[in-house]
Amino acid sequence: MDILSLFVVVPILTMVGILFTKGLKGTRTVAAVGMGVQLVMAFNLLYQYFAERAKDTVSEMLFRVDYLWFESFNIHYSVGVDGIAVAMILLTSIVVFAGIFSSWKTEDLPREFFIALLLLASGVFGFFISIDLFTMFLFYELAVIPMYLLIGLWGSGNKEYSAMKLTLMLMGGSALLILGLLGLYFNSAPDGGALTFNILEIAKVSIPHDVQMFFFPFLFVGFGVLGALFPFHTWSPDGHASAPTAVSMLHAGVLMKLGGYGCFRVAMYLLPDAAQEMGWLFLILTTVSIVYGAFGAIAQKDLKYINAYSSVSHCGMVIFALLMMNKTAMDGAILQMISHGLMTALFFALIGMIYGRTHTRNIYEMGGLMRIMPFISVAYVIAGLASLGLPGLSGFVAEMTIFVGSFQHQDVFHRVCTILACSAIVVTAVYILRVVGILLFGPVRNKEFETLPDAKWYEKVSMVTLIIAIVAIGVAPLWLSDMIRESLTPIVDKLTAAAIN
Amino acid sequence: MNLHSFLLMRHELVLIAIMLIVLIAELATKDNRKSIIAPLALVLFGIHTVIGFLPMESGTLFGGMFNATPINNIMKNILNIGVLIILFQTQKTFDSELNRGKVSEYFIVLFSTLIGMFYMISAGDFLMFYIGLEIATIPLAALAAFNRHENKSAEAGIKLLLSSTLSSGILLYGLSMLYAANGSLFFTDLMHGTYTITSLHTLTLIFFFAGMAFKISLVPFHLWAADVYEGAPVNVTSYLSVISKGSAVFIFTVVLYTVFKNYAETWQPMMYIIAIFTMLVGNLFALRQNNLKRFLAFSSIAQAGFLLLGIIAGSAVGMATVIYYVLVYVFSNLAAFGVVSMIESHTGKTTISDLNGFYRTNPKLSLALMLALFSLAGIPPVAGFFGKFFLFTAVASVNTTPYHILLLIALLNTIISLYYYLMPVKAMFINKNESPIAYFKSDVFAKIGLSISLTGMVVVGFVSSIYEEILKFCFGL
Amino acid sequence: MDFTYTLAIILLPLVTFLTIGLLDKSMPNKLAGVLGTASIGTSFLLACYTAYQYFFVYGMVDGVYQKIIAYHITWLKFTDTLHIDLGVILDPISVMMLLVVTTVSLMVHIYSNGYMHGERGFNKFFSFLSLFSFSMLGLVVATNLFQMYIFWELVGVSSFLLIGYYYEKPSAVAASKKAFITTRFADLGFLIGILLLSWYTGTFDFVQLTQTSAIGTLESPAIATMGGISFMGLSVISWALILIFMGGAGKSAMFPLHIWLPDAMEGPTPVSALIHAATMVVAGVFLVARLFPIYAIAAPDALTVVMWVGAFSSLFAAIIACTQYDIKRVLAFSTMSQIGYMMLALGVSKYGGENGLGFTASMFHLTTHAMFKALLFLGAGSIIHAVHSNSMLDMGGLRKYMPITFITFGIAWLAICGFPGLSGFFSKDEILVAAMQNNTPVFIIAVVVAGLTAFYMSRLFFSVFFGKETKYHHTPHESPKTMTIPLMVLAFFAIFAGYIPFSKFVTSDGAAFATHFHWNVAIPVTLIAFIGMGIAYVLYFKESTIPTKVTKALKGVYTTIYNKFYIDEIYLFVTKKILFNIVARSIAWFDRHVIDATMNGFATVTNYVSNSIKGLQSGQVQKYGLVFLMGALTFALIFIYLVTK
Amino acid sequence: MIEGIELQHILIVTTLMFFIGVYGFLVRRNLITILMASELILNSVSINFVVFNKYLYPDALQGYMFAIFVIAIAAAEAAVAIAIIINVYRRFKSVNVENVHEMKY
Repeated sequence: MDILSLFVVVPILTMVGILFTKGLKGTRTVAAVGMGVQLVMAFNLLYQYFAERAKDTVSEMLFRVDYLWFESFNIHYSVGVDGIAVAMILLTSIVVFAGIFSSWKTEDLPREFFIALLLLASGVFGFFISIDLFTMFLFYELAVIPMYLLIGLWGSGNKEYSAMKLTLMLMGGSALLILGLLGLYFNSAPDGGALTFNILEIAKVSIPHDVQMFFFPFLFVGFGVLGALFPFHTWSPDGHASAPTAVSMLHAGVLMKLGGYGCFRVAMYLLPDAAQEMGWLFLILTTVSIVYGAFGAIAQKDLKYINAYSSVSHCGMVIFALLMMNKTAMDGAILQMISHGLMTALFFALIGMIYGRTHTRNIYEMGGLMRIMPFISVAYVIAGLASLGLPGLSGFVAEMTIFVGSFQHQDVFHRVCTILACSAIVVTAVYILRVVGILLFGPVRNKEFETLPDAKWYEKVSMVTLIIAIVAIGVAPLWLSDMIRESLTPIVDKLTAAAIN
Repeated sequence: MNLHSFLLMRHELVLIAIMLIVLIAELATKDNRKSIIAPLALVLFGIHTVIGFLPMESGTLFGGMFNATPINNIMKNILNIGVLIILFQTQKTFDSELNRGKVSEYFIVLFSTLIGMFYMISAGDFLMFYIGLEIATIPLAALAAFNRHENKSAEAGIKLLLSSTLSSGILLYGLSMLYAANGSLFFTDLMHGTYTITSLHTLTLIFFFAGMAFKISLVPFHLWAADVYEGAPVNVTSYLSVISKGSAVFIFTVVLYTVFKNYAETWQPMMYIIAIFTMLVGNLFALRQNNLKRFLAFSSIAQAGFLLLGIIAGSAVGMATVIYYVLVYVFSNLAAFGVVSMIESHTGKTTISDLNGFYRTNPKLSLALMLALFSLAGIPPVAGFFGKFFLFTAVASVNTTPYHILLLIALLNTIISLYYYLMPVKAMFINKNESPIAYFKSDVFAKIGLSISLTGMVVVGFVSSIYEEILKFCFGL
Repeated sequence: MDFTYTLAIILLPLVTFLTIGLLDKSMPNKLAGVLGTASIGTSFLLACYTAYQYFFVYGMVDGVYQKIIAYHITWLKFTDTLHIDLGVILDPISVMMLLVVTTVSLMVHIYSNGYMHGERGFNKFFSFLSLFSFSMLGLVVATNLFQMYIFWELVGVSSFLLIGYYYEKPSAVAASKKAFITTRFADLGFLIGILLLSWYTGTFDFVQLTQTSAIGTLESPAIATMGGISFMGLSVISWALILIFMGGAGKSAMFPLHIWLPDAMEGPTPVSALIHAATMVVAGVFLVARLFPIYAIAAPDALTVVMWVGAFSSLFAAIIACTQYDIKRVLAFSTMSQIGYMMLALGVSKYGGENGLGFTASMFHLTTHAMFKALLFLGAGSIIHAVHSNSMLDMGGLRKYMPITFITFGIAWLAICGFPGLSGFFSKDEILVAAMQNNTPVFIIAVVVAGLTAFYMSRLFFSVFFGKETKYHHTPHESPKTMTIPLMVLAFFAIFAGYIPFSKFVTSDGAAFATHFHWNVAIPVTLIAFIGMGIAYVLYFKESTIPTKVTKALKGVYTTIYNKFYIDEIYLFVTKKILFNIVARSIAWFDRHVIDATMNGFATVTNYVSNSIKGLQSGQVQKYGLVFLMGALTFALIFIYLVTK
Repeated sequence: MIEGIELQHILIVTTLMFFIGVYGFLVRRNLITILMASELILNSVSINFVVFNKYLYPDALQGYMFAIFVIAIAAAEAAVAIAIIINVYRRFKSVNVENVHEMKY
């Protein structure tokens, strides 16, 4: 079993293990152990990757494994990772690990819950290691569908509606994807030869211009829906609001990243001309969603809604930076994915903990939590500061890379958009501090809250894991940023080549 | 033509033998021993199914009226598997007082329809085709009306019979025109005969199309389906929606790809329109249903629409994907019907809202039903995903804008279908219910049947060689 | 010479922050206090050593103080040329700032041991103090724009944390929020400025940016090109620098971004002394000084902006200060006014040699001001400590209760008023000279401000220590040693800091020059100062009714001034009413009721259609037959028609 | 080959028969009558086959064969139909097709 496939196999084995457990205790232990192993594996992968690169292996993807699957369609099970994928895998395993611990007290149908959660996880891992578009898509759907039950069954509030809406909108996205993918497939050999789903193969050929123009929107929007691209983001507020803690964490933290990842790995990498020509359109959309999401967050009262909108803003920034199509900006985009993944996961974990204690998410009903539950509150402040881009935390690194990178763009229009996007940092500060001010500081509004307990050990595990990651990236970003940068080379080269002609 | 060449007809012959054995058993057994007949039939048919997989050489009989090709053999085997599963699911229904008297009728009629389908599939000319078609259809009406004591059943029977009469009338009218135009009804003559396509041929094509569309229940020829499916006994419904439909799809594809090859520019646009309507109407009607059987009926109409996507491609790949999808569909739909029939036979509950909270009491069945529905909706990891994806691939393989648009419409339809396929899932898992269906222990036969279809649902997807095998024989048609 | 050890100056506070911060509760307060003080003390000593080494041993190379990069690492790569380095640069101003910051910080640490005694968040307070010291030190030694921006943000957040130290007090929370967001808004300008500058020059590095040739022109060619391109009447370089200055103006509370400073007084007094009087608020001045060569040579327009903003702010603040009653707010406005002074000094200055007098003066005033303003705040702190109130109305005749505070405060008072012989006198004098030489209107403003300063400071001093005999429900007592010792130390500096020959060390181009005393400026200004003090003496030394009369006399004007010209209200209107209520609310509404509604609309339409076509399935077998037939015939018609066509 | 009667004449007749059958199928209410109408359709078709065989391809037999089978099958169909109709009558106490619509929508 090769090092990459293990990332799919281990979650599945964990699920099987869970089948043999009884009750919450056993289940969560098994899940925690499995994901712990996953986390270790992720770090090992990182180490291996650096070792390989140290041997200056030049190939775009490492640890390649390739089995022929459907011969007649030339579908392979083909895996491999570059720096970006490694980074995403690392992110995923951290978030999942934290997620397991923050759903430590799932009383209702624990086995089913953890199995669904792990199914989602394995889908995400599979997506990141895939090179073959077919398997990539398979894992994509595999990751999306458990959301329905996870939200519908263990969610809160208007959960049935949200779950259905989320599932249908995301599936709508994947419907567009199928068209795009098949379009790619059938044009993957314009000058004869075997059609292929293999990304690296398709990247070699130059797809006819009009074909690119036709299929690019489908692919880009298809992934964009999951990446909360304005105006296809409306599943996100309701979805997050109704989802149980761990699911919000995974969804905002990891699943939404599939969108951004696909946008550049598939849409832009394989259809560079179209990307160059249509970029401006989506650039406007993303610029809107950055500012729009931030302002939207100001007016909310529900913690989860606030976060959902801030996610819209931050993920908008991801796609925004991708569309700048230069190394620095795209580097920033991926850093932003990771950083947003971590901090938003932390946010949702904390919101879950607070909700679990106060049974409300309306910030105006709470206040002065800092004195009652200092640990959680401090963590919340850290998350907030990360989100508004405080140096020393991951957010700053990502945003600055994005801004500097985007501003390097030769075109004035792009630079103007960048300045507009920059203005979001102020608005972000406003809504973050607003929440912190109302929620954590000030006098205790509700006297019943006086006696609420602070974080339990398992909650601390989940918080600390994420905080460590956030700080680590914030303090020493160079290794990560370099790893991503060098992996971006082929993509950026292709895009720049497209820009020239 | 020697005796040995009768082996080419082994499916049909074995089936006839089985029918006779069942008949004799009926005569030989006393009234209190009738309960052995059902298992007997099951065992015999099991043997028959196994025999079907034995290697065979291809050839033609009766001066080309009957031809046996590997691809036909595959089709028949697929149908056999389906029928076998249905037989497993059927066993339980003969414990009831009402049915005890008519065990052998049931099997004989059932098998005779199957024989009809076999002849239809391996027909070499339109006469054989027509005979097969009618043998397959008329007894079905009897089966639909099998529950003599039920209004709905009788209504289903009469509706099926009358509609089928009309459709076969029109089909025949078309055939007569074809005969007038070409003077021969042999497929080979029609294929290789050199003649200019006149509007007479087009008329023939359209009438033939209408006749088949009736069997496959394509819009606007589908209206009988929902009522009949709802009224007929649940196992007959599954038989109708899977086996009968499947066989029709097979022969339809074969005929279009061989006889009407040169008419492609006529039937492709026709199919284009019909496919869109079928998917839309099927989905839109399925949205509103609460009765499980009716719900599945409309879903199967929509599924037929998706099948057309494969046929329309007009290539070997298209045909392969169609056959493959039928196989997937057999397993998925029969799994769904299996669960439904279990629920009905144990509790008499037939609506989706009855399923509320079903998971809490019968988790295994709920999971099975969920997987089946996911497979129908085309969601991984079950086979439906592969089936649908390959159908879409077949359409996209034409690689021109109108077909991309068709694909897009189909894809949007999958979203609608996903919505209603999630409805029962929602009912079983999410909806709260004070008095859910109590836990019941389902009989061993039904369990076997269900497990066969579930394994099929998983295996067919992941084991690529199955598809490759089908594809191999689709070339040269 | 290896200056790597200077790294320790910055890192020590960081370590302290982490240790105290992480151990938090589990650490005894005393230990925390001692640890914090000790670490900053070490930093102070190291800073002194560094200063000695730099100024007297290694810094000067053939008559010019060099820019020494003591240490640097690449922290984050953007492009091949653009990368964030973290490092330590040593040049006159940074070394000077090191001294100032460590000194004041040390004093404040010592002082806080007494002042914060018995507070619940004692440890938290000290960890935050260390965090701030770390950030501030990192800021002053920044080797490039982006490092500066990083620490810029960090001081911002530590100031946020410290203002909001009493987090259960709504006003404190509001103030901290206000401070952070206002400065954040300013930083947006800073950031965009950086982006612009770096886009043209392709570097963040100060050394490269400010490298000047012998003939006093900038060597970076890119900047010249920026000068070429003009946008809306100003050259791009001017825009960039104005935007950068916006950041500075935000931190240094220049008009119109000053609104946060008065409210920031909600924080504990030592914090006000350290952050909002001596160190952080002068970061803006430091920023301009840091980029001074570019301002002076490439973007005179930007420098003019600096000058006028500075001049106006100083006057504006001075006027308001005359009317305030909250002792700390008076000091806050005076701080703002004094920083305005420094800004205008920079504004009137030129680059190089004698012409750089303004630059030197500004730096000089920065230092002296740090000393006496810190002293003033700490004094005020010990008064508040004794009286448990911020309002001057509750004070009076305190001199006999707390002599040490009285004396030290007095010294500071004289120093800021520019009493001859004290530090303030010299630095102010230089500024005024520079102003006079270059720009008369600004000079006049500066003189007026000098008078006003004398007046409101005296008003404060008299009404607190003399004035009416107030009845205290428990008699005030002198503060403990931990608080009085820093007062005395700072008093010492407040007196003697003025005697440092600044122009020998800190000049615009690093080359020393001689300043000679300008009696013609000093004497009139001193007289004006005395007049101001005199008026204050008349009004406030003894309890008198004149002030009330005066206020009555010019009612409208007075209230306007008292309410700080309603700037806050305007801001409140824009943010609350327009941005929050109109923009944000409407966007939220739009998202729910337009975009989301559209998405739901698809579902609704689908359902509607599915309901409206259900009649097709009528249950009548004959209708089915009809549809069947019609279908077949329609197709027949269509396609036969098509074929024949 | 019958003197004086062209293929067209017979075709007109069969076509009429066909559409009369269809008409009857669509408008008559009695199930038995509907069944008869459908028989009319089938018969028109079988006549078609015979006629085409006779007039166009006199030396072949396929048409005749087809006609015979059509008749046979029609008979079988009728048998089953009658059986079901009887059952319908038992259940609905009428053979009016309009009453047989329990299942709709």
